[in-house]
This record gives sequence, structure tokens and C-alpha cells, in this order.
Amino acid sequence: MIPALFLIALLMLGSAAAAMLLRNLIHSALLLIVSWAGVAAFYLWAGAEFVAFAQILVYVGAISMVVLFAVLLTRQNQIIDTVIEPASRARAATAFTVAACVAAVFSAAILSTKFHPAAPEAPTASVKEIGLTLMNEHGGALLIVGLILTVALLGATILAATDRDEDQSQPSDAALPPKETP
Amino acid sequence: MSLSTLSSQLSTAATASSAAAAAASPDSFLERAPLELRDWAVNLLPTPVQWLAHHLITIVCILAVFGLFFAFTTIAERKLLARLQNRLGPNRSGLPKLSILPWHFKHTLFGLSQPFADAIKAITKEDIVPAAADKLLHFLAPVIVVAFSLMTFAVLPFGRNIIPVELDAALLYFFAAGAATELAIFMAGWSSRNKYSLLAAMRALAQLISYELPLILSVVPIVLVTSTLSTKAIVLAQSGWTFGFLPHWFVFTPWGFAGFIIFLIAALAESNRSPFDLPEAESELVAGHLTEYSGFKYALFFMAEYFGLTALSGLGVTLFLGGWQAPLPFLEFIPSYLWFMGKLICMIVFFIWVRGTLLRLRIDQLTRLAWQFLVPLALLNIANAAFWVLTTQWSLPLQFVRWGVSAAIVVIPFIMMGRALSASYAPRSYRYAP
Amino acid sequence: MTLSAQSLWLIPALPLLAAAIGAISARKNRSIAAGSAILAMSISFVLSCLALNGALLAPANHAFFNFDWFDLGATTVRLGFLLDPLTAFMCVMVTFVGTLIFIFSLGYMKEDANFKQFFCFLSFFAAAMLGLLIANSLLLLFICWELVGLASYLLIGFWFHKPSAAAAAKKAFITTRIGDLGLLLGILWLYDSSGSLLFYDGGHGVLELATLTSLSGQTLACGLAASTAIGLLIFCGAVGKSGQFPLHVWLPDAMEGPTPVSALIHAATMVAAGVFLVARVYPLMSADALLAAVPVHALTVVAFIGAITALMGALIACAQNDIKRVLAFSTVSQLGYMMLALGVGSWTAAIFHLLTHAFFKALLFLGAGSVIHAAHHEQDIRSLGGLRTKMKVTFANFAIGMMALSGVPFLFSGFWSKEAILHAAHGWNVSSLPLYAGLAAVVLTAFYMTRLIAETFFGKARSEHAEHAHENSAVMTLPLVILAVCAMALSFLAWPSPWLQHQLDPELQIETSGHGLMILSIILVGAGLSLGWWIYGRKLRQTVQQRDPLNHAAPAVMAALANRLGFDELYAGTVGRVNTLTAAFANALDRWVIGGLVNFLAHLGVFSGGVNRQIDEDNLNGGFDRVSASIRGSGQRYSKAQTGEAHGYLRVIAIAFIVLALALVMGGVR
Amino acid sequence: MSPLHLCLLISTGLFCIGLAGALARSNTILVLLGIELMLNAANINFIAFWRFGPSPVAGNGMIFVLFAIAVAAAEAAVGLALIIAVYRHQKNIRLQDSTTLKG
Amino acid sequence: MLGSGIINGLIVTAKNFVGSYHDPKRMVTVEYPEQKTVLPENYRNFPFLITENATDPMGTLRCVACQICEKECPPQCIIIEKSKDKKPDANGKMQIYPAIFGIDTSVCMSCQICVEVCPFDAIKMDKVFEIAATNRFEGLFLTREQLAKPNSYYHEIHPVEAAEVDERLTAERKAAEEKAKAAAAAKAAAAAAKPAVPVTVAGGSLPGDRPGQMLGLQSANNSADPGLSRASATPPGPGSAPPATKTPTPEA
Repeated sequence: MIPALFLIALLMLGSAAAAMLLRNLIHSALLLIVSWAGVAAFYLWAGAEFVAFAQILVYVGAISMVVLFAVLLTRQNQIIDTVIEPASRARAATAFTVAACVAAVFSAAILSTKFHPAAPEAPTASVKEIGLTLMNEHGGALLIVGLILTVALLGATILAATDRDEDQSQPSDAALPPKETP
Repeated sequence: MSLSTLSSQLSTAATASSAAAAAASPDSFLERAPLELRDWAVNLLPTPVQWLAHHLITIVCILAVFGLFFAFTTIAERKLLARLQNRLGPNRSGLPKLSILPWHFKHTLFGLSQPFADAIKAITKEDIVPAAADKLLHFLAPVIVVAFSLMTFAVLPFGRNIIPVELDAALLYFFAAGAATELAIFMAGWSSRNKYSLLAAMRALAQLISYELPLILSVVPIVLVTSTLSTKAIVLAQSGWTFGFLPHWFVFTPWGFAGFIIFLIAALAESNRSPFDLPEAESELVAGHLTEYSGFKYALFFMAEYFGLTALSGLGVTLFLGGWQAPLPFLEFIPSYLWFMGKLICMIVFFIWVRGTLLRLRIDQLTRLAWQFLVPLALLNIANAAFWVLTTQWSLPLQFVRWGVSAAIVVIPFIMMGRALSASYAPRSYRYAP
Repeated sequence: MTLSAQSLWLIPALPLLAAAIGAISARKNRSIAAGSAILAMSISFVLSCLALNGALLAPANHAFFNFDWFDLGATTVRLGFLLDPLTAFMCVMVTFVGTLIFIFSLGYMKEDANFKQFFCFLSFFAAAMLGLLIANSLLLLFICWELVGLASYLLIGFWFHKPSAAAAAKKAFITTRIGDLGLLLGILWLYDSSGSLLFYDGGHGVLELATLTSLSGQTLACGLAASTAIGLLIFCGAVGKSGQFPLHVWLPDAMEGPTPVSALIHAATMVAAGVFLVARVYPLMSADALLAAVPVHALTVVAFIGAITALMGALIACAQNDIKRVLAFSTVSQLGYMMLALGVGSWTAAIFHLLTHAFFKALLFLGAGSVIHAAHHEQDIRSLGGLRTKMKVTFANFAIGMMALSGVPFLFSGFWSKEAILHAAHGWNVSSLPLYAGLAAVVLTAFYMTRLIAETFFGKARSEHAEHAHENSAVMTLPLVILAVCAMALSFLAWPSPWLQHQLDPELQIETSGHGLMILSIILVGAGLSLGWWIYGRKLRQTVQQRDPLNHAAPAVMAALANRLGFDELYAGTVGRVNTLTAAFANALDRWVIGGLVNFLAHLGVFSGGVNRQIDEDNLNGGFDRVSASIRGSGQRYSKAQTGEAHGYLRVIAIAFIVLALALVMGGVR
Repeated sequence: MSPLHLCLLISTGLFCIGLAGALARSNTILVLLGIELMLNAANINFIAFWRFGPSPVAGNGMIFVLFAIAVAAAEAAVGLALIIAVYRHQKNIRLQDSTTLKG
Repeated sequence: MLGSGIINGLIVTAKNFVGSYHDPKRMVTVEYPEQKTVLPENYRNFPFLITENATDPMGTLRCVACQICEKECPPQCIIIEKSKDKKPDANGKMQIYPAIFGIDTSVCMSCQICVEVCPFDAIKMDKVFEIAATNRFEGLFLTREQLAKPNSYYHEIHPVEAAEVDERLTAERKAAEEKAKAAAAAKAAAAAAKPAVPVTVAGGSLPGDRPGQMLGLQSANNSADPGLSRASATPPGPGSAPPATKTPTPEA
């Protein structure tokens, strides 16, 4: 059990760290997907298989696609900065310091806390129970989440759509093939 | 109608169906044979490695069966397509000429060894990697696509007791594993460093993502009615016959039929088959994201595509066509896995038939079909299934109303939306240049 | 799966919602209004089926759900919903026929500019009608009753630019109001004497034994029982709404509305509301039946009114030339039949006839609508003709409707329901006049329907429009086909056993008295049909101007019948005259006395407003300006802290978090 | 050291990697992805407490995570759409260049 | 209704499927090595050389190594080397012949220009297409021996065209003979006046000096006999036998 956890953690943290360090955006994104898959593996390890599959479906299947599309649409994959600005170097240094401090505070807090011992057997939750809990106890929340998703996706579509005016400002007949001669 | 009563009804329906399934299970020897064979083989080994052997045998079996299945699907497809177009199809490749034999047995075996010839050709071809390519990703893409499309087989119940992994959330697993293949397509397109490959990959992604929606939505009614995500339980929920000859397959209900049609269309698009094979439209784009692939890597993509098709057909069989159940009670003596394979072959033949018949769509027609037709229809179909669940207890005369209403819920919107949509599928009357 | 009485409100709520959607959607947006209306009706239909399923499980049980509406001092006004087979059957019928007619309207009103409004009104009507059906309180019923009247007014006057339509709408509204006045008085009287308006309330309702006993026990000065008087007042409402004898004049004029409206409101549903009302309060109406002492029983009045109406409507229908008027008078006549059935004590037969009539009359009206639509709004049967070959589907369906209405035996539902009524009339021991009236109406019905069919569909086209008529689209013919199938299939409600009547009233005993009456009525139907064919079918009309064969025989009678026996002139001469004088007086009063007072008050208001504005501008505004200027200044200073650097903000958040955590740890807070 | 401690430490690690990425990178997409990582770290905590907590209620931790995933999906969609809109507007997606809304 | 077209299409292909098993007429496949389609008469791909003598193909090539085709060939796939000596041709006249005549079929683009420019009707287009070879430089480079094919072969593959050519050649020969006779008569007359001088004739009457042939015009204007010219204008049917006199007798 524990060795598996270490393996998963290594995969998850290693790929996440590499993703944050690499300069090639596509590689970063793909490594992040690996990291998300690692999180899913962790869920599997912890016995939450439904969540794990949901994580894969949503993160690996959907969010990653959106990310990759965004990367390609913003054309940042071809421009790799060869020169590193001094300002970004300084920012990285502060970022690292701040993150280290946060990590220290968290770890200290975790290590100094004594948790109650775990329940004798691991909780099991079949898909059906999850479904019933979702529909009964959290039915309202589910509705609201559905609403949020709908609104967010509609909003995202409208935000990302090209403005009509921009399209019309383009010269339209440049792209057309020459007129056919009968 | 509150949610709690709904869910309690769902649970009673589920228990009733599983109890019905448990009642009838004739276990002939043929039925048990594959499992017994595996257990016998596993028991030959020492205890510590037994679990490993158990899984390995399963994996090897899937690989062997579906690898061969893939091989013969390709030849079947070529021959069938040929027949659909009044041609003969490949019929030349036969047995190799063996010099050790004193005579040459000259029979072409109807060209059945064509896939092996193809395989040898693919393996021995030069593996070309573009100089500017991202070598690692270029290598990983075909590996990932095959791996993930094989993973989907893990939750399909191939027979009464044959299911590689019995998962509670099997359907979710299936779609999660299926979703990962999209990543491989992107990787293939991007790592080639060919802008046409990249464009084609993005186009393929757009298609796969838009059709994943109707695919999953068309499955939701099943989940709603059976109240489970487990493929095994879904098959069991379809057991039994009305009047002794009408099987309780979901395809024979109005919502199930509509769902099946939506599923078929979405599965066609999801496995990049004609008429939705835009991503690799050979006659228009070179080969889409596969342009820069050759040799064995190309063959791997090809294989993954057929695995995907087989897996989706298997899912369709499981969800709508009663899985491994026999269509008539007196046919139950035929082992369940044969029934499954038979239905699977029927599905695949149907797909080939469609490929031999229909023309390729334009990309705008493709997306319009998904978003303006399939998704709304699938959503309506979910409501339809909910209605079906709500009216389970209706007495006999009202059953006709139930059927009528359920059919009306899908047929009327189908006709109305179809009418609105068919205008956009008419032959176009404008010219390209003004 | 059933629908409880508590959730019955869903059935009218959905069309109401659709009406609201139709009301607020854009005028051009046709599909939203129509789509939501049809969708709402179909869902209501499903819900009604659920309700019916529940009601049939316990037919004798009047499931009800009562709730407090509002408090008025010590008294609480209560409303409620009622679910019994009567309600459920009516709901299923209304929603089913309604859905079909809505679909038909899609085609019929396609070219109308106010398409959206039409569906809005239709949905509104359906909501009111369904509300009326599910009411467990005479008050709620009355509210919906009036809303139905309003919807009817709006829809009759839908083509308000036609003066005749506007006049017809007004006429319908005012005439029914006369009946409603009686109904309102009856309700008030009932509330005064029983203290409740709920039909069923666990022993305290007005239709339950305790109240009925006390009501029938009270005797008035004129010797009537209180229940008789209240029942007759309530019956006034039914007379108005169902177009019974003295107040029938509005119904034929209501045909000025679009044909789907005529089909839905003035044939199938709303006019049947009167019958439904009487059937609903039937225990109250029949409470005096056992009292021999009273001079007249409420139901006797009902029976005679019904008989008169049935005969009169059928007679007038024979002389009308407008295809819709013929059907309208036929409706009057058939409603008379239902009233007759109620009066002679068989309310189940009345409801049976109501249901079957709803289907075949809707079918006939929609068929007429189909004809009118195809013939470019040519309604005069003398100008039509020859449509049999041009509109085959419509003709076939219309013929089925005609045979159902005429009571052609065995295959058509109309035969069975009419038979049930005649049977009940035969068994009535007070008088046999209603039976004779009913039998006469049978002949007449078959006669005028034959005339209608012969003139409209046979022969040759006698006008330009009829010449160019062609079959309508499926959206219009499909509802016809469905209704035609239903018009025949509903026979099974009464054959081989009167299933429906048993479901409505499980204690009902139907004594069989041989088949003599049935054979007689079959002969009469045959006589009517052959007479009609002999007069009109043998020598088909050739030109528009050709005189009616009956006009040759009895010109005076036919003229009187064509003039609808002069009821309109009579009312105009008496009631109308008085009304005009009163209105002139009221107008003068309003214009000079009340108007002067109002003008004076308005001028006073304008003056005080001017003073107020002066004070406001000088004193208050300056102070607010200074305050807001200072707020703006401080805001500008603070906004300097916002650098726009997202990294900076994130960093500050993280550092602040560290500081906070450290502070918590150092402070010893666990 | 119990498994719970381990899980929490792992989630801390993931959180801090995400935080460092979000703070250090100038590409807005990567900042957004860093934030996604932090969200995932939080989800790990939910599962860890659900799995190793003293008295787990069946499914509650999982349900939290499901909701969090759903919201994260919405967030990613809107965020990336915003990034594309910003890119169209200012032709790059450097976070420090998007300061139009400063006071 | 949406989808009806799809179902119709499926039915059509299903009919094809079933029909392909019991109705051989439907099948469009030609199983190539065993079955071959009949090529249309005007089919052409690579050139070949015509010899007059079927028994000894190399003996009597019509080609006189004038090298016009070599010059005109757009991809320059023809190579010709003239012979040093002369040999008698079919008419018995001494002619230079090609010592080397090669065509590289891997370069040839089947344009037929060589045929059009040839003044001697010596090079024509062939119908062979199965020229696969394992060696690109030897297998596909056709030498004089491989190219030389008898006139009867030409009649086999392009009967109409070959008949025309033969007719024309005969006519020309006849004209040449008459001319020679006239010349002989004139000479005899002259000899009567003068002592006779022996002269060889026939060379100038060869068809090479007709510009019309280059433009693809028929040679009717050249033929002296109007009946013959009419016959050449209406080509004989495919079944008609080639003219019996393939090798006309040399003049006396």
C-alpha cells in the first residue's frame, strides 16, 4: 500500500514540478495531464474509483483538450523565449521562496497535528450510494452546479467567439479562388 | 414527484431485474469452458504468482482474440466493401509456397491471409520520423492510442461469466479510457511538426469532442432505467422475454431505439468511420494527423481505430442489444460468448455496410448534426427514459398510452428537427466564387 | 404511477405557464408560443392519464385536497382540488382533444399575423378549463368559469377587425353573464345557508349527506325546497354557458371566431362545462327528488329545458346555410340532449355523451375548418360542393364524424351515448315528452347532417374557391384522423358493457328494457338519413342561387327557422332597448358630475407638485453633490494601490496567508 | 507517521508546486494550470480525510470532490476563454502585460 | 423525412451485395492475369519499328535512319546511329539502315510525335503495356531487335490505320512505277534519238516529299487513281482483311 503511494506521489509531484519548469508549453501541458492522471491514480489507491474515473474523464478528457486548444490558439508554442528577463528571474525567486514558506507552514502544521485514528475498515461507497446521496442530500447543490456549468460554458463560448465586426473588417474576397471561366 | 420517491422506484426496479436474472442461468459445460480452462492453467502455477498469471492470461486472451478479430475485420471490410460495390475484393494472397513440401498446395484461401501479408508489410516498412519532430511524443502517440483503446475492453462482459474487470463504475471507466485516445491524436498531430497534421488533429479533436457528448448522453437513459453503471448489471437487466419470444432488450423500447440510433451515429463519428472520417479523409487531406507516420506506427494507429470500433460496438451490444443474452429462449444452449461475438460481428458488418453506402460529410454538416440534432435529441431521450421509469407501474390499457407517448417524444422532435435540418443537407446551389 | 389530488394543480398550471411564455415572447417568435402550448398540453395529457389511472383504482372515492386561500376575519375561505373519475375523464378528454386542436391550429392559423397571441389565448383557455374541472370548491369553479368566459370572449373576437366578430364576442360575453349572475346568486345563497363552498370535505362539503339533508329540509315561502332553488340558480349558469334554450343565442354567433376555437371551445369543452357543472353538483340538484311535497323538482326543469333545446337546435340547424352555423346549432341540440339526460336522472349517460360528442364534434369542426381553409374562407355550403374528390382525407373523416353525430349504429360512439340517453329518458316516469323530443331530434340530426354532407362534398364545385380547393397538409389532417379513430373507438366505452358509466358511478344500476327503443332509434336514424338523401342527394344542387327544396315546400317555416325563430330580434327589442337607455343616463352622469370633480382634484395636484420641485432643487441637491465629490476623491487615492499585476496580488495573498498561519501558531490558537 | 499524514504532505507538495508555478510563470495559461493543481491538491485532502478520517460518512468526501471537479471544469473553460479573448485583444498572453484594469 | 435517403442508400448497396453473388454481370472486376479487357483500337503507348518481311524482321526495316524522330522526340528517348553501308530495302532499293535504334521506354511519354513526323511510315505506336522489368536500364531500354515487328503485327493491333497506310504506300508505288515507265518510255524515245544511258530510278518517288503527311492529312491528293482515293477516305471495317499485296513487286 504505502510503496504504491510513494510511487504515485513521485509520478504526480515529479510531473507537476517538471511541467512548471519546462519552457515548452505543450510539454508542460502534457506533463500536467500526467500529473492529473497521477491524482486519479491516488483516488484509485484510496478506493474512490468513481471519483478517479470522473477525474480522468473531466481532466484528461476535457480540460486537457481545452488547455491544448488554448495553447495552440494563442500560438505560444512556437515562440520560446530564448532570453530570460531579469524581472522574471526575480519573480521566480520570490515565487520559490513564498511557496517554500507555505510548504513549511503546512508541513509543520500537519506534522504537529495528531489525528484521531482511522476507522477500522475503509469506507466503501458504491456508485449507487453516491448517486443516491448526490440526488437526495445534495440535489440542490447538484442543480446549482449544473446551472454554473451551463452558464460558464455559455459564457466561455461567447467570450471566445470572434466579434462579428472583426470578421467583417477583413477583406473578404482575398481568400476566394479566382473566378471560374465557363 | 420528489427526487426521493424517484430514486426509491429506481432501486426497486433494479432489484427486481437482478432477481429475475438470477433465476435463469443454465450453466452448460460450454458456457463454463473458457473460465475452467483458465483456472486449470492458473492452478498449474505456484500460488504466489497465481494472481499475476490470472490477469496475464486475461490480457493475453483479449490481445489474441481481438488482435485476430482486428485482422479479420480488415479483410472482411475489404471484401464486403468490394461486394457492396460489385467488386471481388482481395482474393489473391494464399498460403506461402513452402519448399519443404514436395508439392505446392495452390489455394488462395479466398484471400483470407491478406491481413498477415499486410502485417508483414507494415512491420518491414521503413519507419520515417520527420527531422523536426518531437521524437518522444511522436513515438508515444501510437503506443498511447493502442493502450487506451485496449483498456476499454476491460469492462465489456463477453459472456455470462466472462468479464475481465468487474467494476461498479464500468461505464464511467469506459468513457474515461476512451477519452484518453483523443490526447494521443493531438500528440500525433502536434509532434509531427507539420502544420497540416496539426490542423487535422485539431479538427479530429473537435469532431471527437462534439460527438463524445451525444455518445455519453445516449447512454444516460440506460443508466437512468437500470440505475447502475455496471455493464454486467445492465446486461442482466435486459434478461427475460415477453410472451416467450420478445427479448427485453433496450433497443426494443422507444427510448432505447432512439438511444441506439444516436449511439450508432456517435460511435461512427467517434471511431472516425465513414461517413464521418474527416480527420483522415484520404481523398481530401493526405491522412490527417497520420500524415507523418509510416510503417508499424501507422499500423498501430490503424489497429487502435479498429479496436475503438470493436469496443464501441461491444458497448452498443452490451447496452442496447442485450449483451450476451440469446434472442430466443430455446437458443440459450448456444454459449453466451458466442452470442456476444455474433452480435458484435453484426454491428461491425453494419458499420461496414454504412461505410460502403454513405458519402463523407462536410465539416459544417458534421458539427451541425452533432450540436443541432443529436445532442437535443439525446437530451429529449433522457426525459423520455425518465417518463418510462415513472410509468413502470401503469396498468395494461395505459401501457399503450405509455408506449405511444414515449414514441411520440422521440418521433415528433425527430421529424420536426429533421425537417429543419435537412435543408442544410440539401445539395448546395451556390457557387464558390461570387 | 398515479397523480394525487394534491398535485392536480400541475394539470392547469402547465398550460398557464405556456400562456405566460406566449404572452412575454416576441411577436415574431411563432414557434416558442406554439411549441410551448403544444408541449404543455401534451404533458398535461400525460398527467391527466396519470390522474385517471389513480382515479380508476378507486372509482367511488372522491379524493380531494383542500387548502386555505385567505382569512377574512374569523372566516377562512378554502379552496380545493377534487379527483374522481368524472374529473379525470374530463381532464383526459380536454387535454387530448386540446392537443390535437392545437396541432391543427398550427396549420390553420399559419398565415395569421397574430399567431402567437392565438396560442397564448388557447393555452390560457385550456388552463382555465382544466382549473374548472379539478375544482373542489364552487368558488374556485366559479373563478375558472369566469376565466373561461374571458378566454372565450378573447377568442371569439380574435379577428376583432371584423365588426361581426367583435359584436359576437360581446354578445357571447354578455349573454353568458346573465346566466352567471344566477350562478353567483346560487353560490352566495349556498354559502349563506351551508357555510361552505367545498364539494367534498370529509362530511362537511356541500355535496355530502349532512348538508344536503339540511338544505332539502328548508322550505321557502313559495314552497320550494332550498336545495331546489339553489340548484335552479346554479343551473342558470349552466344554461348560459351551455347555450340552453333562452340563452342559446350567443353560441351560433360565436362561430365568428377561428374554427379551431369553435372546435375546442364552442363544441368540445367550454360549452360542455355547463353539463359538467350540473353533473358535478348532481347530488345537490337531486336532493329534492325524494320530497314529494315540493311543487317542482330542479331536475324536471333541467329535463324540459334540455328537451326544448334539443328539438329547437335541431330544427334551426335544418335551415342554416353556413357550414359552421349548422354545426353550431347541432351543438346546441346535442347539449340539449345532455341536459335532458341530466334531467331524467342519468348523469352518467350525459357525461358519456359529453365525451363522445367532444370527439366527434371536434372532428366535425376541424373537418369544417379544413374545408374552410382549403376553400379560402368560403363558409356557405351553397357555394361549396364537389369537395369529395378534392379532399379525400377530410371527406372520409368528416363522414365518420357525421355518422357518429347522426348515431349510425354500432360502429360509432355517438350511437351508444345517444342510446344511453334515450334509454334514460324512456325510463323517466314524470313525463314522456322529453323522450319524444329526443326521438324527433334524432331524425332531424340525421337529416341536417345528410344535407350538410350532400351540399358540401357532393355535386360539383359551385364557386371559384371550391373549384381550387385541395387537401391540406398533414399537420391539419393528422388530428382529423386521430379524432376519427377515437370517434369510432370510444364505442368500446359502452360496448359490450357500459364500462364508462360503471366507472363514473359504481353503484349505478342500468335496467335493461329490451331492444325495442334501440331498434326504433335505428329506424329513425335510417329515416333521417334517407329523407336527407331523398331531398338533397338525389338531385344535387347545381348553382349557388338555386332555391332549397324545402323552401319550395314551406317557405314561411323555413324563413323563420333560417332567422333562428327570431330570438335575436326579440332580445334586441326588449333587453337591448332598456340597456341603451340606462347606458345613456350613466354616460351623462359620468361625463358631467364625476368628471368635473376629478378634473378639479388633478389641477390641485399639479400646483402642489410645482411647489415641491422648487424646494428640492434649491436645498437638497447641493448637499448631495458635495458628499459625492469627497467620496470620489478618496476613491481615486485608494485606487493607486491597484497595480493590475495579478502575480502581485497572488503573492500578497500567499504572504498574508503565511503571516496569518504563523500568527495563529504563535498565538497558540489551535 | 500515518497514511493520513503522508497524503496530506503529498497534497501540500502539489499545492506548493502549483503555487510556485502560478507565481513564477508569466504565461497566463500556465498560471491557470498552477491554480488547477492547487485545486487538485485540495481534492486530495478531501479524499484523504474521507478515507482515513475517524468516522467517515459514506461518500461525503467523494461528493465534495465531484463538485470541486465540476466547478474546476467550469473555471477552466471560462479561464481559457478569457485567455483567448485577452490574446485576441493584446496579441500576447503575458500576465504582467494585462494591466488595463489598474487604478 | 430525415434519414429516408440513408435507408434508400443502404438498400441499394444491400442489393449490390446480394446481387454480386448470383449475378456475374454486375461484377466490374477483371481478374487481370487470367482475364484481360480488350483494348480499344486507338490505344497506344510505346513506339515500334515496322519491318516488311515477317520472316526476317531485321532484314527489311522501313526505317532509313533519317533521325527526324530522334530530333523531334520531346523527352529525347530515341537514339539512332546510321549504318555505314547500305542494304536493299523492301522495294529492293539500297538504303542506309539504323545500325543502332534504341528507345528508352522509362522516359517515353507516348506522345506519338515520332509517328507523325516519320516520312517512311516506319515507326508506329504499339499496344503492349506489360513491360515490367527487374532492371531499369536494360529491361526498359528497347533495342532495334526488340522494336522490330512485322507489318502483319501492325495490322493486328491497328487494322484500320494499317490498311490506310498500306493503301497509300501501294498507290505511291504504283505512281512511282508509272512515272518510271513514263521515264523509261521517254528514255526509249530519247534512246531512239540518242545512244541509251542506263539510269536507276524510283528514289525520288518515295513518300517522304509529301508535306501533307506531317500535318496528318490523308494522301488522297497524291494518289493518281480516284477510285483508290475514295477507298482510302472510307476506311474498311475492322473485319476486312489487310491488302493481299503487302510487299509489292519491285519495278521491272
